[in-house]
Amino acid sequence: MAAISTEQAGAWLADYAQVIGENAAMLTDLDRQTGDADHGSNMDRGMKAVAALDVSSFDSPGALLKKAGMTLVSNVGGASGPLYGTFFLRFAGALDDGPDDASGLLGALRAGLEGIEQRGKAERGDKTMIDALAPAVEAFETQSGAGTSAALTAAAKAAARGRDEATDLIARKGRASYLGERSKGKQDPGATSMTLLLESAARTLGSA
Amino acid sequence: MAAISTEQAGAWLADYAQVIGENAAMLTDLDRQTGDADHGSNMDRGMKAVAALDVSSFDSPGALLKKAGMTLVSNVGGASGPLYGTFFLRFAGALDDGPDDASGLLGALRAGLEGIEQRGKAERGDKTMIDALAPAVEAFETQSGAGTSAALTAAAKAAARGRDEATDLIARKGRASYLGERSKGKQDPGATSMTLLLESAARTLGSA
Amino acid sequence: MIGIVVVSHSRALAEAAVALAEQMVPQESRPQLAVAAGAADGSFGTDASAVAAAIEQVDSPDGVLVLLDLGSAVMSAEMATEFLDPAMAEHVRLSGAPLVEGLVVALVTASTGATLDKVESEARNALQAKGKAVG
Amino acid sequence: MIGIVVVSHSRALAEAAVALAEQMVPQESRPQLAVAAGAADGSFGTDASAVAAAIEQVDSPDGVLVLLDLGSAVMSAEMATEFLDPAMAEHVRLSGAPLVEGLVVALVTASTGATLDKVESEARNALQAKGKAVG
Ligand SMILES: Nc1ncnc2c1ncn2[C@@H]1O[C@H](COP(=O)(O)OP(=O)(O)O)[C@@H](O)[C@H]1O
Ligand SMILES: Nc1ncnc2c1ncn2[C@@H]1O[C@H](COP(=O)(O)OP(=O)(O)O)[C@@H](O)[C@H]1O
Ligand SMILES: [Mg+2]
Ligand SMILES: [Mg+2]
Ligand SMILES: [Mg+2]
Ligand SMILES: [Mg+2]
Repeated sequence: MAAISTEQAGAWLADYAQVIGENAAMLTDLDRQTGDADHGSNMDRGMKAVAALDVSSFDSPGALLKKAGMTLVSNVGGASGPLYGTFFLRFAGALDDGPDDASGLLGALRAGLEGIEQRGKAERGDKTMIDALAPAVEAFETQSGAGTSAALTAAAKAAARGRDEATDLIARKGRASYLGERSKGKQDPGATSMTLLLESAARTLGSA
Repeated sequence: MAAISTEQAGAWLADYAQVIGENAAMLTDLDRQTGDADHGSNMDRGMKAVAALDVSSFDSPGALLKKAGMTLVSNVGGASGPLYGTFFLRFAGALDDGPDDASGLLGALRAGLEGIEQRGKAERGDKTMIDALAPAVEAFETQSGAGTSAALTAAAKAAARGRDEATDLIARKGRASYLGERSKGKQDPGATSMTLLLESAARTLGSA
Repeated sequence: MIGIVVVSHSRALAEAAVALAEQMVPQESRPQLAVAAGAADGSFGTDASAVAAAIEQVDSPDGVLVLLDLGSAVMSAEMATEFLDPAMAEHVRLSGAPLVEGLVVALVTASTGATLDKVESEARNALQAKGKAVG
Repeated sequence: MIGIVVVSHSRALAEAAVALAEQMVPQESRPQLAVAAGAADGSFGTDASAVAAAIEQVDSPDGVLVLLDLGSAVMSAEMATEFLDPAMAEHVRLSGAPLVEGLVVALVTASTGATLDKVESEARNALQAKGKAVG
């Protein structure tokens, strides 16, 4: 038994797919400011393909989430494809191998974060999705004694804060880095979609 | 009055167009060994367009040859387009401005050579068309006291010798230079077409 | 804003490179951009007259940056500058930047109103991002 | 002979670059070459699975050189190498070379049977010819 059930993982992905659909235009608008105006459509294409997976055909949350990662890799297209793809693949591996409590979820989140850092050769402060995910993992760890639900709520809040704090940074990775100084003051699309992912997790994995 | 008449210039171009047509496959075969297998078709396309010019509509040999140069520039496509284009443009300018004897033709040939050297940032020994043209200009100069006809015959012979001597060189300019050492032993297509141009001149401009 | 010209032996290549680069900059802030690519009959090649026409089309007092594919395109481009009005030719810069990577960076940088010098040097260093990523 | 893979966000760009480079080498002496470019639905993007499949398609004991367009293609390519059999991944080299200029040089050099090291270093220096020509 992993920290979450296959059904919970499926609910998370379904919720995120819906939220991405609702926010695709906004994400693409953000990417128009600092990139190539496709983050919303990239993520929406990817998550629609993920939402089409048959949850009942997977026998562990890890198997489902691995398939979701591979689906993102092949359908997103942009940098966010390998990044979110790596996140879910690493998350899935750690989840199936980990304990069935909040610490199992923490290990999975941390593995996902490390995967993105490695894949993107990026770190906190580069104005990327890491600036939302890294503080979220920290907050989850701090709150994990209070249970998964409280920890996820804290993580989602920390992600939003991290996303907002990154707005003032100069982008050092990805297309936005072409803008140099001019990326300052612009909200990062990847940090925004990452915050949505953690908010979605707080809604769907809270009872884990 | 220039060193050659408009009619002679026209005859030269017509003869060269025919010779290129007859040798296009051979030139392309040479270019297959060291380049991209298009020198014959490049030159043939260009010279067919030149042959279509109405010689009677030009009121000086320079005007005709300038138009021929521009026609090559726009129709040849490969490196030989700007190179032969520059040759004819510079040749034409020097011809109309020069004296009406062998020295006028020498000045035109020399201007053409310098144009190619400048355009190609190349010199003798780089295994290019210059290795045919440069010795030809020298031979023309040495023989110019004996009259245009003798000078052109000597120039054509020197060009052929230069073309053959270049075969043992390593290409330092153009696509053939990608081959490095392996260009050794291969006959240069541009030096070959340049030799044909001087042989054609010896046939058609001899009475100048 | 400077103008940009793409010179390539292949029209398909030039157009695909432009399409990729244009993704990076919203239409309303893009610099003027023209392509001179391929021989008249659609085969591979460059045409100095076409390059000159492309430069005239995007000419700006801020200058024109010319990106090129292979070494031999440089000959056509240099010849093109000799066809131009000398006053115009003076602010035309031929770039040794990588075609695709340089074009993306040049378009982004030019769209900010950067000088010709700045756009040129950014384009010339366009491989750095990839080099760092490859590690 | 090594194999060559072209990774690009644009299928049109990858195919045009390959067509230009293939001009330089007669068909019978060309190395194996595969393209992984564009998203599945034809829009711009890269796909790590497609990159892995392209590498497998041209794999050779002499190695595989992977040319890439923009920095973010590197992520897909690195992920692709993680999908491969580790023995295969070991002789796959991601190149920081300029896409178009590097591909031309890589194809010519690979066709001579040069080692992966040699092809890679020639491709990385592919801008020199143009740089010299631009002066
Ligand atoms: N090297 C990287 N490391 C971490 N995150 C990155 C990196 N490059 C880009 N990103 C994230 O990806 C987001 C852009 O995703 P997207 O627009 O889908 O891809 P692309 O930039 O290829 O069009 C950025 O906002 C940023 O958060
Ligand atoms: N930089 C140069 N200077 C002088 N001649 C050159 C130069 N580059 C190429 N050439 C000549 O041009 C010939 C090749 O012409 P062609 O095949 O028509 O052009 P391309 O190489 O563009 O396909 C070579 O054989 C050589 O003689
Ligand atoms: Mg984007
Ligand atoms: Mg994109
Ligand atoms: Mg050729
Ligand atoms: Mg050619």
